Amino acid sequence: MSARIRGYSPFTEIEEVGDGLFRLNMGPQHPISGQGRFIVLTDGERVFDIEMDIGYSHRGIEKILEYKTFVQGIVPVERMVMLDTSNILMGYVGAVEKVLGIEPPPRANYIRTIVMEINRILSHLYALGLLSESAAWNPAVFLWTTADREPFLDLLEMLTGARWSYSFFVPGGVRADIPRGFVERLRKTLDWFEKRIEVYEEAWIYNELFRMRTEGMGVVSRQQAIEWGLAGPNLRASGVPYDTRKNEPYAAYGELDFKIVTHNAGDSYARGWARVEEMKVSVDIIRQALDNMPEGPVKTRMPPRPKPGEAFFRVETGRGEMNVYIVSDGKEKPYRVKISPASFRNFFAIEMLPKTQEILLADVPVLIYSFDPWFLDADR
Amino acid sequence: MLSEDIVSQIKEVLGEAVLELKSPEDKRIFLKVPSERVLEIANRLKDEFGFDMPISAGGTDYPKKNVIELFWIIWHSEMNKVLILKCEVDRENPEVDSLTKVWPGVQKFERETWELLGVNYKGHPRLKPLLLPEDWTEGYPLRKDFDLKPYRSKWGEKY
Amino acid sequence: MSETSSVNEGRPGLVDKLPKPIKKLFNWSRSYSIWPIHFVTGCCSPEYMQLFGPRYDLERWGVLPMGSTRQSDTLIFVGNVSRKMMLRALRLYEQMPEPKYVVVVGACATSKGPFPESYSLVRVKDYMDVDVYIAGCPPKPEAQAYGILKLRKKILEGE
Amino acid sequence: MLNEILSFINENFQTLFMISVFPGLSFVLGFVIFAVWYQRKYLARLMIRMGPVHCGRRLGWLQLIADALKLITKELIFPKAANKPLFIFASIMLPVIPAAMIALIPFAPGLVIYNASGVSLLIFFAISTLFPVVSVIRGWAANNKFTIIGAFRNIYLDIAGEIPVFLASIGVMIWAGTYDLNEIVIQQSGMWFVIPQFLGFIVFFIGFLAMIEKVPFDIPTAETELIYGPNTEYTGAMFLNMMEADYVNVLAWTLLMITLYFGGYNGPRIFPDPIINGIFWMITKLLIAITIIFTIMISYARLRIDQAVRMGWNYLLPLSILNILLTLILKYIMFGGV
Repeated sequence: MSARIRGYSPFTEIEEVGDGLFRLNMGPQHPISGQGRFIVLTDGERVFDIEMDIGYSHRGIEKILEYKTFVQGIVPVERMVMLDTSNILMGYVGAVEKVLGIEPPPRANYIRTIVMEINRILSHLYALGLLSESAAWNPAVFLWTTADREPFLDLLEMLTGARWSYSFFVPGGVRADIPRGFVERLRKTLDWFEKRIEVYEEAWIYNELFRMRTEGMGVVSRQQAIEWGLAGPNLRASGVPYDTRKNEPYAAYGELDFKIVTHNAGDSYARGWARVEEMKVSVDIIRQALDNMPEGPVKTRMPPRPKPGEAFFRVETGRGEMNVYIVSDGKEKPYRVKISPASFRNFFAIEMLPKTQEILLADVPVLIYSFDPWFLDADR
Repeated sequence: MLSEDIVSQIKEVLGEAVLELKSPEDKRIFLKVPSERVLEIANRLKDEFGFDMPISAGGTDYPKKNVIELFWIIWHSEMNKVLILKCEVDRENPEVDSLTKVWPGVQKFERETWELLGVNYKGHPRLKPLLLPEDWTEGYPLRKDFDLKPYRSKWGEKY
Repeated sequence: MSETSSVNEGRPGLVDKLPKPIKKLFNWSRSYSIWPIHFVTGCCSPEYMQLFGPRYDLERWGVLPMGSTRQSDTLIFVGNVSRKMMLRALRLYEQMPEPKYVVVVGACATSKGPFPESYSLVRVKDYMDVDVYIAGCPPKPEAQAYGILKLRKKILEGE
Repeated sequence: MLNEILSFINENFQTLFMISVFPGLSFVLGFVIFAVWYQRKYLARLMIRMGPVHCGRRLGWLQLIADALKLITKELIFPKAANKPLFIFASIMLPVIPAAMIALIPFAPGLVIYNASGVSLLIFFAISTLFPVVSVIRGWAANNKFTIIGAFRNIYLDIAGEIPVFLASIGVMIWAGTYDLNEIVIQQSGMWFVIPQFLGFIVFFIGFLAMIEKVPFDIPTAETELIYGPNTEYTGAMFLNMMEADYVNVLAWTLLMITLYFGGYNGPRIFPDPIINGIFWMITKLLIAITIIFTIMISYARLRIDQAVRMGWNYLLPLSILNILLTLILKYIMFGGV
């Protein structure tokens, strides 16, 4: 197997295309590429086409899940997005609960909501940091966001015992109740974090040069956003008021009161702005969930086998709506799991945008990171 | 508009093309159609009913029935309903019309299904390997006869 | 997989020929100036990011991520490595100037970790010699920092 | 033979000292080491980090020595497609050009390496135009797409930046009535030229940021899209040279800015010896200036190349011409003649 791999080297397939055009290979090793590769067709400054090459971290999670029982499946699924594990896991667990026909107790729903909103904050902080870093090699805001993730990681470690991948949600509830002192500490952290959001707005979102770089660049209209199937804050920044938390409430979102952040511009700036606003909404949701938290058990018993059938479950992750489609044949293992993550949908817009408007080479990193890509969940 | 209403409307308009139509819960509509008429029905679903936003596509392999069941999942942005459009194709020679012209957003999902399940989408603009290595020759991983056992790393192996 | 000879066979540097005090000086300078390449392969990357963040701040030991292979000396595999990625990693490794080191972070890159059945993942040890393995899924930043310091110690001792 | 050498050294001791120690080679190298260390520490503090700590007992002061030693002992790689002679030539020449510019800067009364008989400012600009040329050679010789794009961005930026900078300093020349840097410094003992030449200073400062290629004008080495710009293919000691050239360039232009607008070595007398006093004020002003540059580095986004070029041609160039006119009018009103 490996001998064949060694003989094959497609890495520098850079050939001249047309008159004065050439392809520039960004990735998989490039300061901005992450685990993906962008093949940019350019004449030196103007970009004519971006081709996304993903799959560099493909693990075959959909296939692996067919070999695991419903509970065992938790471990591979949550490794799709480390920053956002609980939101991703909620998609899988929610679908499994639907197949099994069980409902988590209300207290579990509230705990889930809190953990998911903390994860959303982590995810948006990452998006904001990388957007700032891509507009300039200026890691200040990036490192501030890295620093500000730490208090939340500590809280999650206190609640679940791990920093990122905690397998905290199980079909039928959550693994454990809230520990002593958690609520007070969370409230304190939220108070502090609200002040930090103001700092970000002043330092970065209202920064004149940042606006020069992002405003009017990479505009996705409302019509295009729907046709291309964008997800999450990117969709809402184009003026589509869709938020799975509101439209198809799961966990405790149906009982809480919050607004959907939308922006009509649809440019890169709007996408960055939407994420900052959503962090404010998340803080608000966590506060409400803490106030309204009911008492009671946090877990119900889970039947070992489901009825044959299928379930389709949508969930709003940090990067947008993820949906899980499970087909069950009545055994303890799923017959087929189809996971459509948000990044996979958002990538399509990155490919389409240079064909519809003028993008320069310097805009490419800003454009890519305004969509907040995460290659691992696109690759699965 | 209630879910039952649109379900009965779909049944009325599409007529005998509907092989199976159910709405087990609010906001979900499962619709199964013959594979030859997928493109035509998709166009009508978009133009006449307004299902406009693609959110997923894929397929399931049924070796016992010798079919692959394909699905496209479409969201209705005004009514907030999800349509799961299904069709069955022959497992030996799976071929179906690509719906990228109707809903551009399914492009990547169809490409992925082509790669992992071996379904040939006619009229797809870019059927190239996406997730698997470029030198992949070992078959279609999501088919049921693809076994993971040879790949499994052994326990107790020295690292 | 015996035919996979590692690409970094024998790395005698220019330093080996020098007298001992100068060799020591150079080893000291190398140990305080580990520049890993900006290359992430998998899902330990958020934890890797925290490692360079304000709380753990690996730059205290002079570890500075570099954009280009030409200026870096350490290849750090952060998380799962697929076959597709491994081709690129080998290429990057060849482009790197001597002396160079390899660090493997996380269970996936060490032994496929939580995905033992995966048809796509590979283990780094099948392809190249590794200087330091760091266990965990994902390893905590303390563990990763400890691993990097182990590498530092190894360089300092001239291995 | 030996005697002749010794007598030569004796006769020309001051010149040799200036070339090799201060303000020549040792000072420039020392400044590069200090500036990189200072940048890493200072930026780290702004990012709530520590920066280098453990290398060297305190403050990580040996960090740059360790980096330099490591880079020297690393393997040198010449890409197959590269033009090897030019590749090496560029890496050697690049730090030399800004270092030659420093030879014209007066550090104290009489302390200037090359006294260019009254046209030192013009010679400064003449030498500075070589920098983009060699910079293009380094990108072109490496024969990598990233380096070539970086090299061409370098040309765009330097042309857009250097002309406003030159025109802005013509304002200073008119105000002072001389081309000589030493003369300009002496005339500033009463009032720094930043006050009468404020518009010119603003133009000069923005163009200056473009010339030293720091944020918001670090467009040639834009790391998020071009990895390292023209430097991408350089390894080991050659990369060290590139880094050095970068900071020597900063040093040369910062010294020119201080000399033209901030009174050069003038300052309140602290040390009895005027030479030491001059050096003290020069270095103090230099430190303040690089701190400001580093603070700008961390607070702003990078401009796109089209935005930067537009800024140079559409705003800076008319402003600098306006500045020349204003200077002429002001000088006519105040002194009754040019």
